[in-house]
Amino acid sequence: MSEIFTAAAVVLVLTMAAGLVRVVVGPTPADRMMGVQLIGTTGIAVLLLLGFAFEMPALADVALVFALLAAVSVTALTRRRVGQDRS
Amino acid sequence: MTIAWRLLGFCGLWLIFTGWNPGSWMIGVPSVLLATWAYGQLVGDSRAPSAARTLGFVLFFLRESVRAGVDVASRILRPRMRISPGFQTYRMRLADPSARVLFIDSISLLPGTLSADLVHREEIRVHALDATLDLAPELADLERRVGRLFGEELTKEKHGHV
Amino acid sequence: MEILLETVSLLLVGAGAFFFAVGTLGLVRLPDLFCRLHALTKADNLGLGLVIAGLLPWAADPFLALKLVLIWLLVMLSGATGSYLIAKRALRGDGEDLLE
Amino acid sequence: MTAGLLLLFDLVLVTTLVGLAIAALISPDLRRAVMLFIAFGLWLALVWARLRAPDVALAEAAIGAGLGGALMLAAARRAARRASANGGIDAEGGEA
Repeated sequence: MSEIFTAAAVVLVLTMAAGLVRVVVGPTPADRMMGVQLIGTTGIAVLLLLGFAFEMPALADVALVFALLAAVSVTALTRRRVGQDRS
Repeated sequence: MTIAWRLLGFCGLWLIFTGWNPGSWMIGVPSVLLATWAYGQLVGDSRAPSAARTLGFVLFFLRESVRAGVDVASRILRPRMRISPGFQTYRMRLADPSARVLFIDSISLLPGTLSADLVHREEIRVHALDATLDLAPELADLERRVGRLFGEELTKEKHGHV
Repeated sequence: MEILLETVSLLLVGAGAFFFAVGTLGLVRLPDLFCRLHALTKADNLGLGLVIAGLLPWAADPFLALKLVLIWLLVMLSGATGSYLIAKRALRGDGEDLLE
Repeated sequence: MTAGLLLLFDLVLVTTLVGLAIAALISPDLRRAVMLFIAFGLWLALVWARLRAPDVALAEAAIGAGLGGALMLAAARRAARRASANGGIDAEGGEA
């Protein structure tokens, strides 16, 4: 079974690498952030698959941190503009 | 009564995080108390849905998310993508704050729709991949289900298409 | 029995990987920000859900299985809320550093 | 079978990691560099997980990508604001 999980992880890492195109070309920071979110979500799946392939349940905790992190970085990015700068 | 349920819920959450490990409760008890207090500060009183209704909604939700994924995949995979994006406005009638949050979040996971903005506390601007369809009936159905989950009966007529 | 379980698991994980690939393709291919958000939220949530459903039977203890389900719920919550926030700021044009 | 798959996995992981690092370093736009840095942190966490070190991966994801990313985002925003206040010519992040 662990071969299947590893193979799926390889496929997912390839799609993550393809999604990096959106982080590099943009055009807006929001698009880049969406690319980062995609990496986060796919990374969770990769971590879980690796955790089952290597029989290391501790990797599920890393996946949990990834899930929380996506929320933090999106909230940090979507702050509303405050009055002081460029109207 | 609600406090007890929240305490129980956060204890369960801690159990999921750490597994069956008695030593972990040294940090667990303060964390659970803090989380219960913070939850009470952030969320006002809101009726808790019953177990049977929650199960029904979860089943509906799973079916809809599979439909949504297949829908979006079939649109993307065509060589010429079948999309005509645009915005529509929907007037929300739910009153319960938790129900409103659940409704707005579920719209984004429904086939072809994405909640984009909330204006004047009741008008939701919904972005659709295919804006030529009228979204109001489907949204009204979802709203009725969310309302029923929180014990709020919405009548079937005059769903608020603006 | 074992074979059946393995087949079901294989199918679920494979379908999950397919939806992740579609989500990535959509993110690269779709024309504007809002459409890309559609691909991001829906395809990825379904992909992760399918992968987790495929992994569930192999979880060593029930706590791990519950943790996997919790991860899925968290991702759905943060995905839906994050896409709402991004769409709202982009629509109103008042995000501090979203569009420029 | 598994060894070959893992080799492929490692190759993809390492190539992209180095590519991400270079892209983050040479990026002229500060906020783009920060985004690439966050992606780099996530990717590095994956590498640690692959090397069977979940505790290091945990620290990298939480501190390197999460906290560090959010703080650097705020710093880049402040730098861009100061550059536009100074006329937007001197600082490299100032696309005004």
